[in-house]
Amino acid sequence: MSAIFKPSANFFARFSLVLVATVLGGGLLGLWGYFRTPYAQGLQEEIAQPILFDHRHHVVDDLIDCRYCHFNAERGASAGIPSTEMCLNCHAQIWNKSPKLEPVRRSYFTGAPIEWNRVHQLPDFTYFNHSIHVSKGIGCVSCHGRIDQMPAVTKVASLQMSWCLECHRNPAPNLRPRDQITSMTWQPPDDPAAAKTLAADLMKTYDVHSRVSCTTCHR
Amino acid sequence: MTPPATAAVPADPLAPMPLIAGHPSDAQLNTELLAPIFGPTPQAWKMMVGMAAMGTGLLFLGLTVTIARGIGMWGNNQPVGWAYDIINFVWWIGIGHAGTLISAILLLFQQKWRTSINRFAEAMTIFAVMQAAMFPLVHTGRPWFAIYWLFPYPSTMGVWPNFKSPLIWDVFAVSTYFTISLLFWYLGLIPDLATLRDTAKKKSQRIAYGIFALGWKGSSRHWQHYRIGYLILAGISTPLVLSVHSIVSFDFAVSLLPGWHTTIFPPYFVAGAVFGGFAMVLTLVIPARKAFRFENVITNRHLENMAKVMLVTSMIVGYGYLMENFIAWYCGNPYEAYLFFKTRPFGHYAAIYWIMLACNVLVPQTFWWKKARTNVAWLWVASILVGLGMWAERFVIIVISLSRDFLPSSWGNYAPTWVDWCIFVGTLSFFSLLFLLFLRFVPSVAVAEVKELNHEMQHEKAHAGEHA
Amino acid sequence: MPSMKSLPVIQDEPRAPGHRSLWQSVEELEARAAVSRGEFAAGAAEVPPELSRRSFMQILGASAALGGLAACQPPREKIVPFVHEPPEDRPGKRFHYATALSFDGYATGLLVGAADGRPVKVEGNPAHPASLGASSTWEQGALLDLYDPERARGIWRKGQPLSWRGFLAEIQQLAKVHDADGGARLAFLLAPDASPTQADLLRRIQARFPKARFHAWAPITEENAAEGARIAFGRPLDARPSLDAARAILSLDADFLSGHGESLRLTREFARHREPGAGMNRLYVAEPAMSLTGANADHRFRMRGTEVASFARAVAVKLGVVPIAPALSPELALAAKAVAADLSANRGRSLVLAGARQPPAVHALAHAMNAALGNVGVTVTYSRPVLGEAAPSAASLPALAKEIQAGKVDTLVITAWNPAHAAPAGLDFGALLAKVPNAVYHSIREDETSRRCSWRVAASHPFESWGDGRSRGGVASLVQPLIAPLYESVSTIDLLASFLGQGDRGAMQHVKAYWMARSAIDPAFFEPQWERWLRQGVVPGTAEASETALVDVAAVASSLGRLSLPKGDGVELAFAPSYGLFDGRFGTNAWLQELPDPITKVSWDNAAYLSEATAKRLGVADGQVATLALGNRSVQAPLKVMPGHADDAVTLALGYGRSDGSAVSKGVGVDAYPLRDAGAWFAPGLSVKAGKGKHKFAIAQGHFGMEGRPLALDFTSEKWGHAEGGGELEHLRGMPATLQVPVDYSKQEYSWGMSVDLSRCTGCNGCVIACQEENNIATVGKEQVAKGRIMHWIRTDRYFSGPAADPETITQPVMCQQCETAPCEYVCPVNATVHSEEGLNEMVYNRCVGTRYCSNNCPYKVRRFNFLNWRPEVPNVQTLLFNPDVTVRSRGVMEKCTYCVQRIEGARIDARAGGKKIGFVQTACQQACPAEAIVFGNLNDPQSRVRKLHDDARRYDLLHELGTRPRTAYLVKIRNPNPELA
Amino acid sequence: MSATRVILGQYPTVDSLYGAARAMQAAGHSALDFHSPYPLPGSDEVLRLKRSPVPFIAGAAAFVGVVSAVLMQWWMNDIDYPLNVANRSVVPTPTWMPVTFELGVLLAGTSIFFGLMALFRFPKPYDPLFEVEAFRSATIDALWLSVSVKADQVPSVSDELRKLGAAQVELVPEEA
Repeated sequence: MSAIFKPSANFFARFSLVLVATVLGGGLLGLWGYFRTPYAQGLQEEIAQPILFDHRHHVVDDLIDCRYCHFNAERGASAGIPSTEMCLNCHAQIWNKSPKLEPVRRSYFTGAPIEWNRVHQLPDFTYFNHSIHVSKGIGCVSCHGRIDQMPAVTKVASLQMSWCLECHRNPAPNLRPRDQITSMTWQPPDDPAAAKTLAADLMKTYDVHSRVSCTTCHR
Repeated sequence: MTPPATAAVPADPLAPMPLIAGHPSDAQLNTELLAPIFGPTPQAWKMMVGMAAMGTGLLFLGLTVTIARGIGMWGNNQPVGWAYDIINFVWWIGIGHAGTLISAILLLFQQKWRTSINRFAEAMTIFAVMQAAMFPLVHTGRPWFAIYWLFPYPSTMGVWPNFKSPLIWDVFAVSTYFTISLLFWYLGLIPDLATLRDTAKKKSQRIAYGIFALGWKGSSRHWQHYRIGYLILAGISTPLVLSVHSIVSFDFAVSLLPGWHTTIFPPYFVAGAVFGGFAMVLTLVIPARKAFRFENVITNRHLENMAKVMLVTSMIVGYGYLMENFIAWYCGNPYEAYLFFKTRPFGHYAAIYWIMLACNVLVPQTFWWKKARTNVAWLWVASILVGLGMWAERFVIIVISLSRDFLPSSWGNYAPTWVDWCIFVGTLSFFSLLFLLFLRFVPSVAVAEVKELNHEMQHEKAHAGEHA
Repeated sequence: MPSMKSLPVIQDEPRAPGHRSLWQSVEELEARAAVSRGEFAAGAAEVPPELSRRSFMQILGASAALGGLAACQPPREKIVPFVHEPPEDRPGKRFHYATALSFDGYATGLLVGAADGRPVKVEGNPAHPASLGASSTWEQGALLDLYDPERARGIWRKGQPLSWRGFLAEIQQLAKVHDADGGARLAFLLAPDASPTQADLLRRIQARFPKARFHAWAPITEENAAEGARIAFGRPLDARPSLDAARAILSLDADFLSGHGESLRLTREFARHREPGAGMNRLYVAEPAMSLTGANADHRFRMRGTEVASFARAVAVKLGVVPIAPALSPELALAAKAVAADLSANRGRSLVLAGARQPPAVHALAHAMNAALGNVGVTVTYSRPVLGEAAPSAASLPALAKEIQAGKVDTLVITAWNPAHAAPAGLDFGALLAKVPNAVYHSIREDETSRRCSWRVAASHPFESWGDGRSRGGVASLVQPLIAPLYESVSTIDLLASFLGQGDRGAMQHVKAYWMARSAIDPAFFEPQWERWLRQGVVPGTAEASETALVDVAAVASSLGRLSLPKGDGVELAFAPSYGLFDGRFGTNAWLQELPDPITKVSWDNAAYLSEATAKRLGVADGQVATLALGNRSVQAPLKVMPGHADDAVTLALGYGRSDGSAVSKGVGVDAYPLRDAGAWFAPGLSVKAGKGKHKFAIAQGHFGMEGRPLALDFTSEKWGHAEGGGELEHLRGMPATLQVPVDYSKQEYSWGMSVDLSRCTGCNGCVIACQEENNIATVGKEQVAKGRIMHWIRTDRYFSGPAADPETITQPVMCQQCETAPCEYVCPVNATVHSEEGLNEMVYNRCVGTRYCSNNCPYKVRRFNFLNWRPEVPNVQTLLFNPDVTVRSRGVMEKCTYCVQRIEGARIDARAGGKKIGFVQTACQQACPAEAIVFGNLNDPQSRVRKLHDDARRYDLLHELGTRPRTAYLVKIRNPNPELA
Repeated sequence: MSATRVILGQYPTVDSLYGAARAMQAAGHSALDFHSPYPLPGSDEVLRLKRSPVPFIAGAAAFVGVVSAVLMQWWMNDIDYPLNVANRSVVPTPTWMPVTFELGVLLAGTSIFFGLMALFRFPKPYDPLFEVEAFRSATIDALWLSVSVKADQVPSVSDELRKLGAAQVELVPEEA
């Protein structure tokens, strides 16, 4: 027997070749896919908060406008997280004995701030400003989703750069009248033509520009 | 009855030395050329490998420190943003070129003398490019992002590389060059690996070489495709070589810095590369052929031819220097003039400039004389000097130009740090390490090709005999 | 709890004054800052402390995937909201508060910008006469001091910590003891301060302790000026120059363009009249070492400091003020003649200024000359001294020392800066302090003095405390805190009040009470008044009225007679305040340590400056370490040849060579105090012996010549006159030939541009520190500066021309030129630097991989690379310093000037959110510049100032022939030499 | 129909090798091949081989490379995210050339290598020929002729090969 390899060697040789190819190709494809999965983007991830705050209740049942607590959304870079004081504006009167609100009262009297867990987190080198978006007619729901249906706030938009760019390149479809900014249910007219015209004159009336210069967001 | 042609009749001095001494049979050639692999491990080899390995340690020390602490561990500064990193890059990539040139271009020109040295040259190319390819990555401030953004994958940002930048061209050029050189080399190796597989006695060797031989059986149906494929690969490697160093030269030519902004760069860089590359081949081949007794395959004629090539390329390089200075004077641009007539010859780094001129222009002039071309010792010294000179040339181009640019207020000098030296010495050692391993485990001369050549020559001789 | 209401200048809607307990919010802010853990954090250390290990691991496993993950998934942050919303809190919004910073007694009005309740940027207060909206390196630098983690904290007695209450109790005890003998054994060593409230407190303390002694002391005083006035007018008066009307100015060693007090106003007035035309002024300077003012002179006469008097006298003789002419070198005599002629030609529009270093007689002579020239009332006015009693005197320290020696002092309260370090030669004040049973040292930092004092009281930073102050000329400003004390510390007012048993009343109450009493307004109506003053930053009607004063020429003459003239040709040592550290009080400030000297560009060092000729004569060389000896005292100092330095003289800057203070100040440079007699400025008979070893300077600009390149251009006024509209500049501006189709920016609403007027720029470096503060620019330390890795985005290039012995100087601020065809852009492989629609050359830090190709290809070399991580770990408190609107760059990233794009975008958002157009945007450098040399704005607005300047006849582009089409235009410098001296 | 077997004959010279091959072809055996340590001049004609497809493969790959390079650069820099880079023109064809060229070469080169592998059916570490101990000389110094014939013809052909001057003749064992 002179041959150094068995006939089966041929199969193994080719099989290993195929294996390498699939691993490489599949790996790249998998990576591409992975970053487009809700998991990688951290979507639909319920984030535990120190207090069981339920937006559904406050928005739907109590019909509190977003801007009552997030009062800074219209005039500042960040929408602002309400201070303990603000919670107690109401909860000094109602539910002021509720054990659920104990942490709030503790914070108020000890002066130790409540530490919430951030849900919508941009890299620190990305400068997002709420006021300009709100004033140009971008609704809360466009980025934050149906807060009014969330027991605990979860991220609904990837917040990846390509996602931001979609709208920055072509804002029109995402515009809405200013008085509908905080509406969770507003929809553009069903008739596409009407929607187009509405978008068009919102662009005009609010003087909306498409801004894709790097320094718009990175400084 | 005529007297036999005796030694009394002097041998024709102009008759070229043979490319293969004697009339060895294929079997003889086989044993001779594969001796380094099947013979016992030489002590010297072990020692050299040990030293090279230690030097390679320095390389990884240097890189680790750099990546952990930052580019600041080097001497680079404002205004000298590039220094040893890019010098070494250009120098190594240049050395690589001779390999492809010898194996590809000489093949196309049917230069038979190439056969005995092309394997060396190709190996040298690959190892040199491996050194070079390291720098475009590690010279960046944040290599981990460099990888990611040059190949913007998985591309969730929607931002792409800038194809106007010569650095991107570099990335494509160098990676292509490395891939093609590797394939070219391996393709050439396959028949020899098969030979090894069939010559080897030890089962382990037979298996090892058997795997890499991929099942080559010298079938003529294979040889048909193989030859044409090999030829085309050589064909495309030739413009590839030229393109790669042209693109490397664009890194500088495309900028507006005095001393970089020079139209003659592409041809002058390519010539310089070939020049330095051939020098490196000599530096490696001369000891190797001595150690492994390849004198009758790598004959003095090979060395002489290489010396001739070096002479020519050195003249081209010299012309490049001349033109640079002429244009600097002729265009009347004060910034150019200052650099070429003040900074380079008399400035802070004048010594390096003069070393460059001496090694790259003067030393090769000795090759006008056959004595110098055939004096192996001198060839070796000269080749090393040329290597030094080419390194100095890159220093002159990169560091000196950067250190004296437009605004005198921002002028500044550069001094290498220990990390710079570690990395430079490290690449030299790593290169030697790879090369030593190559000599021991891979046929360092293309056995099949030598046999073919041998066959042809004996064939010719036979015919010559008929006509006589 | 005392109300700590600070009131912002700019208020969008009237808001009921609320109470804010800043202590709380500070912690919250620290928490906020501390949570940023991005790979770049805005307003926080960009890299967590465990950098090396962390990033190293990351690198080892570096791959596309990891890189991607790291880039898009930072660890989850916390959000820490307020418990009680402060009244004017608007997350991310910038509020400006008017306050003032007193410096050796004189206040400069400031607007300090606070983001999220922490001061992050200092600007000048346009309403304040000493600032006019500008600010100097020192005011800017004060912010870094505020957040200095090495600040003193708490109150200590003999190494035991004391609570504030405990301290008050102790002081009560002490006070009672001293009551017994009317304070005979009580003494105060005070820093000069014109604060009315403080003066009031001192009066009351004096009332309680009639026998107590009050010494005002500082290393650098202006006694000579005061004494000079006394000679000339018979009573002390402050002279207040005004350059607006001055056409011919003679400075007798007066560096009026730098230093504290009014340099900002004077710089502005001076610069405003440096444009070609009838109104252009002409400046003559006589001085030993080249000063900032000398560098801007049209004619500079170099002479030893003691020779200035003779020169002044020669001029005075020509003006017929005094008789006997002194012996002078022929060229100086000629100069004096020409100067005198020019001065008298500009009667009533000229000005003679004497420097603080000159003896009283010279000041007196200056007064006399001004009087003779009819300048009084036009270019100079006189008023009652603002400091008065609080004026520092060099003699006070030796006097106090005697008392201590005699054991006459049991309690010594020190608010003066570091007497143990800055005490005159031969007086070991530190040792004496150890003798005083109760030496109470009130300082913002532990230093040489605090080590020797039995009591150490940490001082609050001016931005943390209530108070008031007065500018030169007397305009009063209120000092309001922007943030609660970061460390347990005490304000001067609280400290002094404690000697009246009122230490717990709160500084604000003292200040308010004083002003209520002074304003004599019905308390009911005082509050709105008070708030207006707080918002405006100045208290109206507090300026000192100018007085008429007649010069006693005879007295002046006789004082000149008594003046001892320099004998022999020995080498003379001159002391000078350092441009970075003044008398040393800024030694712990890394910004000011790294700031290159405006003339020699030496950073992190002082040196013995001398002229080339002198160096030759003494057989010493530049960079050599030499022994400078005066009699038996000596110091080792590195020598530096300074172009334009007077011969036979050596100048050594004060303020360096600290043995203590902080890691920043220790061992930097040479301490000059051991050579200096009390208040002395010039010392004859210096011996210079070359020692061993060469000193390695960290010099930011090594090469001083322009090599004949058209970089920083200047014309003489008459040459400019002939240049009809700058025809000679045509080839240096306009659209260069190009193959590219130029991008059309004219359609854009805005296209940003800048102009730099070299005629106005004095090279004071104010812009450099302002930029550093605005843009979170790191300091790198001496070694790195020496390596050529200084990070300043804007630098002031300084070139010499003409003879090295006596060169002409020109300074040129260079920042990113925002080229339209930027060479840096097309070479970047990752598109990290590209153009915006409005023509800005953008730098995207988070995109940058650091190939440094852009920097190599930048002809202006304005890009800066983070070669290392300049901030391995930032103490939490220092993260409060960061400007939250600017990304903090990490290691391996290129950075550069962006025309303060964060300000542009901020203004855009504010404007467009309200449907308005972008109004007035200032870059940080422009805002700080006292000379108004830098102008920024919209080139597409034909009305904008920058547009007009771009079309100015003096406009040219730097390196125009490269075709980079910079957005920054330069205006050529015009010199105004005296034809007679040409 | 019985299985085919492969017979190997080793010949001292190229001429004798070719002679044998021609004879075999004359005898109607077309499934011939040579095995030699180096390419034999003229073997293609003797074996009547078709033109090799390798050049075509390379050309096609090069074309694909060039086209994809141009599309990639054009789409990335001018369609998907057009940026004003130093005021350079929007479609900067000259700056495309380097990458375009390199990508063309890269694809051509790799396709040649992998094309050859495909043509050779490599990797194929096992081949029945390797069972023949003497055949090892095929990559060292010997010239072999391989003929595949019907099993029943084996003896006759073997004799034939010897007659044609084979130094030795080997029968390749059947694939196990």
